[in-house]
Amino acid sequence: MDQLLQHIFNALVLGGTYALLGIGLTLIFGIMNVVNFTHGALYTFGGYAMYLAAVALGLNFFVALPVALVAGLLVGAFIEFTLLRPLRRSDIDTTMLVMIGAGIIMQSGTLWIFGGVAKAVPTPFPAQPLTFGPVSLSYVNLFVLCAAVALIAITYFTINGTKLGRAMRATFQDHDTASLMGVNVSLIYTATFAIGSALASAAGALLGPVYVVTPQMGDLAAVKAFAIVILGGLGSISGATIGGFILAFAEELGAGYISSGYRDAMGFLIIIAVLLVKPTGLFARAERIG
Amino acid sequence: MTRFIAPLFLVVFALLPLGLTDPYLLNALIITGILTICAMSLNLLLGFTGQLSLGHVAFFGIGAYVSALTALGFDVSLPFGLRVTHEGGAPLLGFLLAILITGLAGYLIGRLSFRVRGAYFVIVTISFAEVVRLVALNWVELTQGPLALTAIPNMVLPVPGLGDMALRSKMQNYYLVLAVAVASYLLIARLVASRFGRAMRGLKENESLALSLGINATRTLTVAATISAAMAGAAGSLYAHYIRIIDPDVFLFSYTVTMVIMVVSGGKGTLAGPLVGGILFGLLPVALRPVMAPEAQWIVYGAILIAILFLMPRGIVPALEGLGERIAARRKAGDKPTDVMPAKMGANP
Amino acid sequence: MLEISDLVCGYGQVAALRGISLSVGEGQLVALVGANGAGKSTTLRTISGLVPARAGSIRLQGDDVTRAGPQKMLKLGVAHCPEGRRVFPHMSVSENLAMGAYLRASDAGLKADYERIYTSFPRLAERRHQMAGTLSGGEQQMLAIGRALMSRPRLVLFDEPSLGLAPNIVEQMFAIIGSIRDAGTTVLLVEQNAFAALELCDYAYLLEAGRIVMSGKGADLIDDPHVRAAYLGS
Amino acid sequence: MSTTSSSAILNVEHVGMKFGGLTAIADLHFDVQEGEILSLIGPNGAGKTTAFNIMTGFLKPTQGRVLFRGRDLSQTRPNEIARLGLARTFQRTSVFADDTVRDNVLIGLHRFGDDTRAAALLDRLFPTPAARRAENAVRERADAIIDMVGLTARAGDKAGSLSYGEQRLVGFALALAVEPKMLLLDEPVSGMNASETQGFVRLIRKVRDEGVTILLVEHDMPMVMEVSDRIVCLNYGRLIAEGPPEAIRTDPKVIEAYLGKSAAKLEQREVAHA
Amino acid sequence: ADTIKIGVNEPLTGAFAASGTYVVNGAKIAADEINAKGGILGKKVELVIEDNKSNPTEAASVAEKLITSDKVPVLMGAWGSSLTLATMPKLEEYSVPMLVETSSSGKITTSGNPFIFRISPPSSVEAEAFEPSVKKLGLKKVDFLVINNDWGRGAAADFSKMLKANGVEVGLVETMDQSAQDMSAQLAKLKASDADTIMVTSAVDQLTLLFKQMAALGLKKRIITTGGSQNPDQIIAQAGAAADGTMHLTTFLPWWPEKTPNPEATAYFLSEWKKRGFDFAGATESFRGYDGIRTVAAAIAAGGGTDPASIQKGFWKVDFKGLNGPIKFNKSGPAGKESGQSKPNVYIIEISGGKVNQVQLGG
Ligand SMILES: Nc1ncnc2c1ncn2[C@@H]1O[C@H](COP(=O)(O)OP(=O)(O)OP(=O)(O)O)[C@@H](O)[C@H]1O
Ligand SMILES: Nc1ncnc2c1ncn2[C@@H]1O[C@H](COP(=O)(O)OP(=O)(O)OP(=O)(O)O)[C@@H](O)[C@H]1O
Ligand SMILES: [Mg+2]
Ligand SMILES: [Mg+2]
Repeated sequence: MDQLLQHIFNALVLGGTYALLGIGLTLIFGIMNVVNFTHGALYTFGGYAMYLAAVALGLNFFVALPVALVAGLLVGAFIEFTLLRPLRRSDIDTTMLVMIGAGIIMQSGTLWIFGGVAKAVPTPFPAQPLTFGPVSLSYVNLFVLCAAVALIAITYFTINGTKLGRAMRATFQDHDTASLMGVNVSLIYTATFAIGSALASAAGALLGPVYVVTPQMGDLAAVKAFAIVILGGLGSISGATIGGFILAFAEELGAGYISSGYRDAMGFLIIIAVLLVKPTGLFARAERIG
Repeated sequence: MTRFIAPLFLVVFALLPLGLTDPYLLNALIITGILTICAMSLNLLLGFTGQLSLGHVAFFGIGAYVSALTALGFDVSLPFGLRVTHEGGAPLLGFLLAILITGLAGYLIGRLSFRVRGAYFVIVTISFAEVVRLVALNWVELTQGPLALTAIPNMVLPVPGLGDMALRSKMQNYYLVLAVAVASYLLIARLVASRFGRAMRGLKENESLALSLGINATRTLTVAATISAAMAGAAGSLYAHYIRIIDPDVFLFSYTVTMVIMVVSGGKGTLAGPLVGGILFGLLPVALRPVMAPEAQWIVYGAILIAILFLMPRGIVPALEGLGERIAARRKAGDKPTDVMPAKMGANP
Repeated sequence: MLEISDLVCGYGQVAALRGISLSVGEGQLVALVGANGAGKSTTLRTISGLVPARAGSIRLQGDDVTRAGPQKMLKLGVAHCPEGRRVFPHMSVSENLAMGAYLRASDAGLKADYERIYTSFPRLAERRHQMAGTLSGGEQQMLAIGRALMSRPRLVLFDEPSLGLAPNIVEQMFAIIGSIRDAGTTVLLVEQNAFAALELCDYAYLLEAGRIVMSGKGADLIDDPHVRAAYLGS
Repeated sequence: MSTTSSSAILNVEHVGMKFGGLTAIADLHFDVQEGEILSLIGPNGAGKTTAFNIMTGFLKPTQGRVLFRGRDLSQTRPNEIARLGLARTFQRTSVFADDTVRDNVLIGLHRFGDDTRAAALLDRLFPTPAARRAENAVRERADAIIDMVGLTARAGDKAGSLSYGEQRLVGFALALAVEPKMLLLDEPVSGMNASETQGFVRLIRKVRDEGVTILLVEHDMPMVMEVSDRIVCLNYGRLIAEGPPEAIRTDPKVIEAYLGKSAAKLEQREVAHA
Repeated sequence: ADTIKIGVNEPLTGAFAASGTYVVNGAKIAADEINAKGGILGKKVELVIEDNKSNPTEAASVAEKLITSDKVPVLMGAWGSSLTLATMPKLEEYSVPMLVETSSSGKITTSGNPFIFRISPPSSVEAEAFEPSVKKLGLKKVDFLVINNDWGRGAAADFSKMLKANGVEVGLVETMDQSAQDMSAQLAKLKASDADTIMVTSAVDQLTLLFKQMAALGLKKRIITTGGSQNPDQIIAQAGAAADGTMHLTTFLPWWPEKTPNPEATAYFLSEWKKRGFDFAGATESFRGYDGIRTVAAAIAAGGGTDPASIQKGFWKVDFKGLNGPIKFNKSGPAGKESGQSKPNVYIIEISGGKVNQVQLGG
């Protein structure tokens, strides 16, 4: 019982971080339709940005976080501007491959600059965990969960409740028609990719201090982000959020009660199971034929 | 113009080892050839049916394990007190079994995942590959898990009149890989040219329209997935008997990425594309190795990839085709000037 | 209001317009008719900036807008209701209408405009929250028309607005076009329903294979034997 | 309303379709007789396209069933229905945009000369003379169909680059390639002008004369009135009238729900024609 | 040739880049030291360093390249066990010996490859060395948390066997993926278990994460890490107080050069390491590269020739003091095709108060 409670708490914290990873990607992959192989690299970038800001520049932790976020925003805008814009009319596999190339460059660049040794980012939170009876929860994790929830809420509101969000959705459904509505389509492309990148970077900046920062930290994160996005339904912020929590619970309980060797398989098994039962994903969009 | 790429490759690569003495290069060519077979098989799915499999390495890995285990033998206990023992057999049997079993796996995955399309198919394939990798890692009794399967014998081929011949030398393995590659190429070429190929094209471009024309989506896609998987399985078997040791790292995601790079950069949906992309990106790391630092090699690799796509967004082979067409059109225009030029695809608004 | 001279454009190596000139006066309703593939849609796309002009010029109230681009044109008051509906499939009916009002600086009168469209097309009011992609063909067409009007344009380009509409709705649609013209909005109308369009318009152009081959008052074109044979089916 | 009769090729039996809370079709019931041209009309959103989607297996009705030549289609998938000889066109233009017009039709002809001999598999895998002959036959057939719809001049162009009206013709050619016994046409002449429409009417008649039954959905009333043997009218997913064109044109329910003032014009035209 | 080439096959990019780079840096120190002293057999040594990209196929290709293109008569590599295993068929094919500096899989020395000479301890050697401490520490029941590869699984198997033989109960065996960052599920399970000690096998980055996450979960049990890839200083720097009280089995004591078996060599190595501006924390990994090259050099000298066969023979005659004890190869594996295995010293250290202390329990 105690163990179960602890698992549930762990899964909540983990789910928050997964959801944060997922929503950044759902913007780029789900809405923009770019198979973003730089997502993991941008997550890593966020971790190193945090490291540079907090350790090398010695900024306050809470100042360093937004710095990392803005850095991610700028890098995202840069990638869109230089790599995606010239290929806007190319098909999805071509842009995917360019993103693979960019991802390889970013990861090797990170390795070259920082070396392979993990970096730690200190946090201002007490090391002693909060304990509720048999359950422990560290302050950093709690903070990460809150920050993730806040970022998710802001993104959700931006996409679903603002003119900008509406223009984003419209642009990627039919960009010629969106331009006829007066939308500055180029700006929307850049903005969407930049925001998605900023979220990936924020996830890295938040989790870097919890874990350690390494050039490979993004690899697994990226694969999981894809799984989350698809589990939740493409382009849906709430879907990605729920998908993140489902994945976290599956992994946590699977590792706790079935086998830790198959921990990472749990999420994937859930996906296969879900698609068996509901072939269109958990939150399918209505489509019609004819 | 691009019609001649494949025969040209065949001639060049059939003769190449005669003038090539460096075993390292031969080794690189063998590995490249094996990956190129995988790329061709991936192209059958990605290029001709439009379904991206990001778990293709699963079939490669399964093929390698099936073949290795057939040759080495195993002894596993299953639930309910069952016990399966196998003594170890001929590598050729392993090769055939690898094709059979990966084909079956491809069929099952196809049945399961072609209920969904596009992005969902992508994630089902990634998931499948990850689950298979973890099984290979954790089912130690069968696969030895991370301890690896070692001492896998070389491929043995029965030669009429001579008895069995073990392919120990690189040269022998090279020609074996070349033969399998040629067979795969011809199979794909015929498939694509047949009405089955038309069905695949229809499905790729407009599925509901294709359905309304009587094209059986599930069957067409499943057949494509089965053949594609079996081909990757064959490549896996070749790999196992050549490298002679395998562990769960044969399921590394980076192999899938390499296959995708080969297919798309060469030109997906063209027969010669994976060959060109395969040779280029198979040998590029070999070429970069001596000239720069390891991290820089990767950066240059990525940059070359991006540069190719910027110059030729649809891949190298389609770009060559386009060039050929334009030259032909100009020549024709020179003969008799016409007002309207032949239609070229523009962006469809 | 709109002055086009010697406009040439095309797609890739295909020449779609081979030098057309036409003009639309302030407050006029001008019809553009022609066979399949004549270049009608291309003309509208070029005006709104979706397709770049290769030669020639487009002037709006005297200013050169040949290379203005869609956003600028909309800012100048030119709305384009495109061929083939082109609604945003994964957005609701009301969100689609909101996209039509994207560039409007103020929300003043926005509500009234929504209501006006909902009363013109009661079916849309019923389906306010339905995803536009699941609407029937005709419902989508109504939405596309309504959306184009949401920007309160001074010049509207309609590309086959009657496409897929039921006969009673077609009538209503022509009535709406007539009434916005009467309210002072300029209209350039492409229609396959040539008879209705020619009846309603102030002036008409006939486009064939990327060239203007005839122009005149609607009634004159209706009476022309070539037009009758080629476009009116009698 | 008619019950299942021996000469009916298609029976729609009490079909209903709900999307969530929305009833798109409610208890639809009618037959199509072999060899006739039947039109299905009704206001926008009445459920005509939905009915087509049900008949061709793209949607499973929430109630009722459809019989094609006596066979229940409820468990049949779209591609199987096409193979049974029931083909359709789509309301939205639907072509294989990246292929040439000829390749489009070749894809449509993917089953042309289908034969189940074991040798057919061999023909697929090896370039046997039989395979070459079959290939030539299929190409000839494609060119014949393209010629029939009048797109010969554009046979080598990418379908996606054709104008809207031309793409609709490609869609029609694709449906013909299936060699159907019955054709469902969803607004085939939308985007065509009156003269082009008349050409199309001639085409439909020709196809019908070759023995193909036609069920037509169209809002172009002059065309519908001219070409139909019989008309069925829907409103809000219900059948409100059924009969020959003259009866439908003057049916007050149809005028009220659908025709509006155009009914009067139709009458004039009729008079003018006479 | 006027130089003797030594092929170095290490992961310089990919998942193990950090470790591979440390080893290579250690190797360079050794090579420079040897050359400064005039080389071996009158010739300078030259390292031919290649990146195996942390990928077994590449490791095999690299071996092929080093042997056939660069014509090296001897190799060192390839860090990870699967990397090393992948190169082994090549060694047989070309009859070239290789010194294994890091890999721990038992299979490497037991599969009958006579070209393999290993200085790193397989986990059975570690377990054997740890045996005397079991009683003194008072272990009753032990759980395992190991990285899910041959290294971790091998450690769990060998230590379990040894512990059971000493009457200690073995509880859970949990695994973690080598790239996993979140181990909270496994830790929650271990927290709920009644074992008094957790034995952990993984690389330093994951250990750091584990200690932090253990602290966050309030998990307080005796922790003993095995595998010799801990870099205690990195752990102290990155995990801080969370690492307090943890014990580690290591094969090198850079903190007290004077206590090592070969104090001068250790001091020299550490000063060189510092002089070159490397992180002190890397010393526990890089010393294997240093010792590895020195062992190869000793084999060349002992064999008296620069061809693979003489060097292979030379390896059997090697007997010198490495940084962690005598290096001398014992036969291991099937008769007639034995590989060489040297048996290094194993020490226990404890982190307390942010410092490394040696635990003197015997052994
Ligand atoms: N995206 C495109 N790419 C290439 N060619 C195109 C494209 N769009 C249109 N065309 C060509 O331009 C010409 C004019 O097309 P346009 O769509 O303007 O005709 P239209 O008069 O609107 O015809 P319709 O009445 O059928 O809509 C046609 O020959 C058409 O094939
Ligand atoms: N997938 C769906 N989800 C929700 N509603 C749908 C869906 N498909 C159709 N509808 C609704 O069902 C009704 C019937 O649609 P249908 O497309 O059959 O109309 P139609 O008679 O073909 O109209 P039109 O003449 O405009 O083409 C419409 O109101 C439409 O909005
Ligand atoms: Mg048009
Ligand atoms: Mg319809």
